Amino acid sequence: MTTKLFGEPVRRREDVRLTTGRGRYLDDIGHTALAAAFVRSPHAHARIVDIDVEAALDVEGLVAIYTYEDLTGRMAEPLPVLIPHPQLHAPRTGYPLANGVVRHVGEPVAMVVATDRYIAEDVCDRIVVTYDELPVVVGVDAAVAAAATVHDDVPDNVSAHHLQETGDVEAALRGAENTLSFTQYVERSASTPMEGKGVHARWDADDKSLRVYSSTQASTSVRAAIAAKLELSLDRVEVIAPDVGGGFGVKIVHPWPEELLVPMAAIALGQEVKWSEDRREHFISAAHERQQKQEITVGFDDDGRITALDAHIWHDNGAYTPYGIIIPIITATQLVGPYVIPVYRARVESMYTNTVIVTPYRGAGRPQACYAMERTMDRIADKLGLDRAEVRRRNLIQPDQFPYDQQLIFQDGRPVIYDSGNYQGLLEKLTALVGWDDVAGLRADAESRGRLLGAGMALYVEGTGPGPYEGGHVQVLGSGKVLVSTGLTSQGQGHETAFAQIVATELGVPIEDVEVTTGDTRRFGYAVGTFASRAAVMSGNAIALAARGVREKALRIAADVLEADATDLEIDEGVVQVKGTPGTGVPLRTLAVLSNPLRYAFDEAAQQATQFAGPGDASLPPVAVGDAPGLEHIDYYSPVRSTFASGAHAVIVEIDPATWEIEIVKYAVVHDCGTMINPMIVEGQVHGGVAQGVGGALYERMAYDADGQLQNASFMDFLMPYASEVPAVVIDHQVTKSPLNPLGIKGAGEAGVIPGTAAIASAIEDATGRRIASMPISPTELYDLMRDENAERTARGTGVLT
Amino acid sequence: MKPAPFRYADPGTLDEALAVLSHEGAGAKVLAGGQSLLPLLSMRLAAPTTLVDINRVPGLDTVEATGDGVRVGALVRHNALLRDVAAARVQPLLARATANVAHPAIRNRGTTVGSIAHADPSGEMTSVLALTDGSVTVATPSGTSDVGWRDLFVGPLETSLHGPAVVTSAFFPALPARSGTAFAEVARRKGDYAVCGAAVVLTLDDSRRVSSVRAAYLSVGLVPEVHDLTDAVAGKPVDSADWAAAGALARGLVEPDSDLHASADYRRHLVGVLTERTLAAAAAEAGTRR
Amino acid sequence: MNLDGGAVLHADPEKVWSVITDPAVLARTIPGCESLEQVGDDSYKMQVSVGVGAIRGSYAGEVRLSDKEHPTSYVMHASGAGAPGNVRATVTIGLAPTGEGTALTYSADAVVGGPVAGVGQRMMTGVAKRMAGQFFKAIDDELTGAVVRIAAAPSAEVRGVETAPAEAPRVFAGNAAAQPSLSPDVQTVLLGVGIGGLLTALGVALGYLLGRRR
Amino acid sequence: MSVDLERTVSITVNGVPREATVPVRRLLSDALRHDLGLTGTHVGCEHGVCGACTVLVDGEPMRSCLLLAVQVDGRSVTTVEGLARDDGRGGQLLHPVQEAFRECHALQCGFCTPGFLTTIAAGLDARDNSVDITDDEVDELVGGNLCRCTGYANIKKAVRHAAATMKDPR
Repeated sequence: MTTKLFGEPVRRREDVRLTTGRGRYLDDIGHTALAAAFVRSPHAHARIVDIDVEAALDVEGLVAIYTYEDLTGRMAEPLPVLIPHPQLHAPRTGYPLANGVVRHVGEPVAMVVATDRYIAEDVCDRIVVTYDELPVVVGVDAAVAAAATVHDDVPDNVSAHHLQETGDVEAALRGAENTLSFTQYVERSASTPMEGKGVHARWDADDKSLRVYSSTQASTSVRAAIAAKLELSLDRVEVIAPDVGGGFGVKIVHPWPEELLVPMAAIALGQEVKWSEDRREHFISAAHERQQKQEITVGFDDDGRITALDAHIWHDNGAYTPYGIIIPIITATQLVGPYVIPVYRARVESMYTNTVIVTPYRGAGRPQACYAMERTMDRIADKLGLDRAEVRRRNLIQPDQFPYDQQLIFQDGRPVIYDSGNYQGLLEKLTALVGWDDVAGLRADAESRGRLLGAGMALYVEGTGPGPYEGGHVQVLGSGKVLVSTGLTSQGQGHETAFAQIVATELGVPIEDVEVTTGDTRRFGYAVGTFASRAAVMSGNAIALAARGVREKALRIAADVLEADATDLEIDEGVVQVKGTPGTGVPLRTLAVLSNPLRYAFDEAAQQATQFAGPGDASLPPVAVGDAPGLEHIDYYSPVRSTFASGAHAVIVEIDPATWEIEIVKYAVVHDCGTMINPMIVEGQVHGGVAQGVGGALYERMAYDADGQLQNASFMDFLMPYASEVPAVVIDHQVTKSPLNPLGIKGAGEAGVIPGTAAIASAIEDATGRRIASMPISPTELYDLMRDENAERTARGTGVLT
Repeated sequence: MKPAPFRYADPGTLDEALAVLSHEGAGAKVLAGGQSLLPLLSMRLAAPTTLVDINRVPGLDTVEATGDGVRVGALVRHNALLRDVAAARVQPLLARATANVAHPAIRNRGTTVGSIAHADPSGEMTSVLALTDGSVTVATPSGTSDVGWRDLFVGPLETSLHGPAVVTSAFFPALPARSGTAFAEVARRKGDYAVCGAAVVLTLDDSRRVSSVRAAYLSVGLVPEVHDLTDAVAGKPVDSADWAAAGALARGLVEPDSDLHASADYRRHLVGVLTERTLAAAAAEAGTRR
Repeated sequence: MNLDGGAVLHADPEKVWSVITDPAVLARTIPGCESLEQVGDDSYKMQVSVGVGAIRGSYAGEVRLSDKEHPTSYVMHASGAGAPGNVRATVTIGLAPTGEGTALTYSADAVVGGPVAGVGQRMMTGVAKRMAGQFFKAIDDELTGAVVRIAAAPSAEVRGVETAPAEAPRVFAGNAAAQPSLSPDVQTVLLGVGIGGLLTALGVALGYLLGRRR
Repeated sequence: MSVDLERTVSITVNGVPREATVPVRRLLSDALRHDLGLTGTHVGCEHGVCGACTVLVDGEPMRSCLLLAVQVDGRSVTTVEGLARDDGRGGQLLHPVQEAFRECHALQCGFCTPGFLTTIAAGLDARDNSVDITDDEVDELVGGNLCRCTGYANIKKAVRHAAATMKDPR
C-alpha cells in the first residue's frame, strides 16, 4: 500500500464493479418507469401535413402521446445554439419535436409514453403522419450548388464563413518557388458508443424537485438546460451521469430533445419516465462527424520548406447548428500541425445538408485538419522527389521556438500558442519505431510474395484542456475516508482511478481511502464537461489544488496539536507527523474531527480526537475569521489557454493486388501528452483512438443516398471494426511537460484517432502509386481506382495491376 | 427495436407442428435457430402472426454421414456440423463453408437447414447445397417429399415451399472419388456475409487429368448459382492446368449487382480471383484423394 | 434508386392493348394486388400485400398519371407506405411496335424511406427488376395463351380463392378480380411495375439483408 | 397444443431457479434485465452483431437479444453476474478472465465487457488449459464482439493472461 501513485500504472478501481455486472448504466435504472419511444421522420426534408393518432389510442398500455402542439412555454421555442460565434451568421436549430417541417431522417415528430417499450413501439406504428416532401440537399457539393435549400431563409445553405489568416497568402503564393493545389474529401463516421443515449426522470411532487439521470458528457449543462426549458429553479433540478457506456463526443451535445421531453413527461404524468435510445435511433438521430471537401494550395521552396498555405474547406454541418462552428474552428486552427507556416489562411464554409446534425466526434475536426496538412507534405515530397520524413523534418517547429505562437484564435477564444513540445524527438522516435528506413526492403519482400507494400506517416499537434475551468472538492471525513468530487463526467476514461492517484499522492493518504465522484450535480454544481481531451488537465489540476488546500489546513491544525511548526510536518500513510519521526503523529481522520469545534462523541474518532483538543483561546471565536469548519477544500483550475499535446503515427500496409484487400501489418505511435498520471490508462486511450482511426480510414462511413436516406443504419452495414480488423499497435512515449498547469499534463483522450486517415491514405498511395484523395477507401473503391486510366499516379507510381 | 406482438407455440412433435402451422395459416412462421428471424422481428420488418418453434421436436438434431453423403437435421446448429468429423470426411465442403458463417455465438444457435430454408444467395450453405447437387426433405400435412435445390430456390429469401411445411433435413451428396473441394470468400469484416464467395468441386480422371470442374458463387445473384467450368481446363494435367482460364470463363458467366460494399465490376473480378484460388486448392486435394 | 427495364410482349400493340385493359388479367398479374380503385381522373388507390416468407407487408398505394402520349408513353407517379417503409416512384413507360410484337420499356426513379431504407435499399434494384419481369411474363403468357390453368397456389387457397390461375406464388388473383371498380385502362399496367415491383422489392430486400445468419 | 400470447417461464439463472410471466415476444435480454433484475447483461444493438448481450445457455455463448425468453424455459442461463464462484469462505472467487480484464486494462466504459467475459469464460473453461493458447484461439474468442473503447489489444492480452493463470492455478 503506497501513497506515491502519481505516474504509476495503477489498476482501475472502476473495474471491480464493471467486470461483475454491477455497473449502473442508464437503462439499469428505474425498472418501474414508463417507457418513451419516438415517431421519427422517414423523410430527409418534408412538411408535416397531418399527424393522425386515432388508430393508436386504443392500444392497451398507452399513457400519453406528445407532438409539437403539446409543447408550451420555452419548450415550444427552438433548441438553443450552445456556442454562438460572430462568424456563424445563420445559426439554425430544431425543436424538441418537429414544428411543421422535418429536415433530416430521424428527426423526432412525436413522443409516445407507455407502460413498456414494446407497447410504446406498438403505438408508434399506429400513428400515421402525412408528409409533403421537399427537395433534399445531401453532401457538401450539393449544398454549395444550392439547387435546393435546407432552410428557406438560408438560400446559399451556408451557416458560417469561418476565416483564420496570418498574412497575405495570395501574395506569398505568387512569390513561391513552387506551388501545388489539390482537392480531397473525407466522409462521415460517428462516435457510435456501445451504449446509446438515454434519459430517466423522476419528479417529486411534494418536494417539487426533479431528478434526472442522463447518459451525458455534461451533467451540469444538461441540468441548466432542463431548468431553463422547463422553467424550474436550478435548485429544484439535479442531474446525474451514471456509468456511461462510451461517449466519444456525441453525448456532449445538450440538451438533446429527449433530455427535455422525458423530464417534461415525468412532471406532467407524475411518474418515472425513461427513454433508452436503440441502435436504429442512434444511427438516424444522434450526431455524426467528419465530412469535408478540402481545396489546398501550398507554396514551398526547392528544399520543400513551406512558404505559404491556403486551405479552403467546405464542412457539412448537417441540418442544424446547435454546437456552433467548433469543428470548423478546430480544423482551421489545428491544420498547421507541428510545422512552421510563414503565411497561412484557412477559410471554412459550414454547409447545411438534410442529414443528421454534425457535432464533435473524438478528434473533432482534427483528423480532417491532419489529413489536409499531412497529405500536403506527401505531395511536396512527391513533387520534389524527397523522402516524406525529410520534408516533414525540414518544416518542423524547432525545440527552441517554444512557446510558439501560430497567430490563430482557438476554440476557446484564446490564441493558439504551443506551450511546449519536441517535434524532432517525435519524428526520430517514430522513424526508428516503425523502421522507416527498412521500408524498401520490406517492399521487395512483399512483392516477392505477390503483395504490394507501402508506408505512411502523419504528425499532429492537438490543443487540449481548453477552459474556462473545472473544479474539485476534497474532504477528509472523521472515518478517514477522503471524498473527492468534480463536476465533469466519465465515460470510461478511468477518472475514478486517475483522480484518486492525484489525491493519494498530494495528500499522502492510501488510495483505498479515496472515493471519487464525477458528473453528479448533487456533489459539484460547477463544471464544463468532458470533451476536447480536457478532463485530466482541468479536473486533474483542480483536484490537485483542492488536495493541496486540504493538506495545508491539516498541517495547520496538526501544528497546533503537535505544538510544532507546520513546515516541520509531513503526511505519510494518512498520518501527520514531524518529518522523519514515525509513530509520533496525528491521523488525518482525527484532524478532520478537530477541524470542527462542534464535536459530539458519536464515534471513536471523536473520542480519540478529544485527547488532542486543547483548551483553546477564550478570547477568540471557535472558528477563526477566514477559517471554516471541516477538513475540506474546494478549488478551481482555470488556464489562460489550452495546452498542446503532440504525436506521430506511422503505418505499413500490405495490399493483395488481386482482391485489393488492405491489411495493416504495422502501426506505430509516438505520443507526447506531457506528464502521465497513469501510463496504463494513457496507452488504453491510444489503443482505442487508433482503432477508431483505422475504422474511419478503411471501414466506417455514413452512406447517405441522394434522397437523404442513411443506407447503412445498422451494425451489419456500418462496419465498426471487430478485433479482426484492428492491427497491433506499438507505442513509444515522449514526455514534454506543460508549463501551463501545476501537474505539467496535457490531454490524451482524442490523440489516437487524429492521424489515422492521413497516415493510412499515405501508405496506400505509397503501395499502389495511385493518388488517394478520398477517404475512407474500401477494396472495391481501390479496385475501381486501379482500373481507372485517368487516375492520378504518384511520381513513383508503379501502377502494379494483376 | 422490439418485436410486434405475435402468438407462440412450441409443439412437441412434427405432426403437432404441422397441425399448428395449418391452423394458424399464412401468417405463421417456423422458428428454428432464429438468428435471422429475430432481428427481422425486432426491427419490425417482419410481423408474423404466429411463431411455431420447432426446437422441442425430437429427432431433428442429428447428422448422419454415410458413403452416399451427409444428412443434416433441421435442428443441427452450425457449430455442431462444423465439429462433425465424419461429415467433414464425407463432404469436406460442409465444415469449410460453415467456418465462414458469422461468429461462434451465432453458430451456437443458428441452424444449417434454417439458413437453407432461408434461401439466401449470400448464405454459405445455400451455395454448398447447390454445388453438391443436394436436396431437402420437406414435411407437409399431406406427407413428406424431397425437393432438389434447383426446385427449392426461387429468389432471394424465396423458396418454392408454400403453406404449412417444415424442412426436416438437408442432404449433401458425398464428395466423389478423385475429387477435391475448396471454399473461399472475401468479406469486409471477418464473419460478415461475403462480398463475394466461391465454392468449387474438381474431379480428376485415372490419369490425374481434370475431368470435371463445377463452381458455386455467393452474393453474385438472386439465387445460388452453379456453373460448370470444365471446358476451360478439361483434360489438362492437374499439376499444369490453367486455373486462370477457368476464372476467366466464370467471370463471363455471372451477372452480379452493385451494392454498398462492392461494385458489380469488382464482384465479377472477384469471381475470377476466387475461382482461380479455390481451384488451385481443390486440385491439390484431389491429387491426394483416391 | 433507378430502375430501368423493358419487356417484349408477343402480340401486336392492339392485342396488347385489349389484354392489358382486361381487369381480370391485371388482377391476376399485378404482384400482390388486393384491391385497385379509381379515385379520380388518372388517379388510383391500391392495396398490395407483398413480401417473401415472413417478410410480408401490406402497403397502401396511390398512383397519379401525367404527360400522357396515348398510346405510346406516359409518366406514373406512384407512392406506397407500409410498416417496413415507404416508397415514392416516378415511372416513365413507353410502348412501341416491334417485329415480335410490342416493346414495353419502363424507367423508374424511386425514393425509399423508413426502416427499410436503412437496411434494404441496396438490394432493391435487382429484386424490383425481377418482380417487374414476373409481371410481364404473366402478361405475356396471357397474350400467348401460355397460362396453364393449374390449381391455385396455397397462398391463394389461404384466401379461399379457387378460380384464380397463379402464375407466380404471390399473385392473389381473386382479391383483385373481386374488386368492382377496376379501371379498364392500360395505365393500370404501370401499377404492376411501380407499386407491385417496388413494394415487393421492399419486402424482399429486407429479408435478403437481414436474413443472413440463420 | 397451446398457442399463447403470454407464458410463465422457469429458468435457472446463475444456478438459481427463477420464474417469470412474460409476453411471448419478450426478448431474453429484456427478461433478464427487466423481469429478473440482472442488469449486468447489456443491450448494444438488438440485431445480433455487437455481442454485448451474450450469455451462456446451458454453457454455450448465445446472443440473448436473438432469443425469446420463452425459448429458454427449463434451460440454464449464466450471465456475467454468475461467472464468479463462491470461494467457500463466504466470499466470491472471480473467474480468471474477470481478474485478467482488471489486470490488463481490458475495459474502459465497460458496456461491452459482459459479452466478452461470458464468451471468453465459456471458451477457456471448455479448452484444455494445460496447452498454451494460440493466437488463432484468442482471435476466435474475441472476434465476435464489438468494443468501441479499447481497440481490443488489451482484451486479447487478458485472454492470454487468463489462459496462463488457468494453466497453473498457483
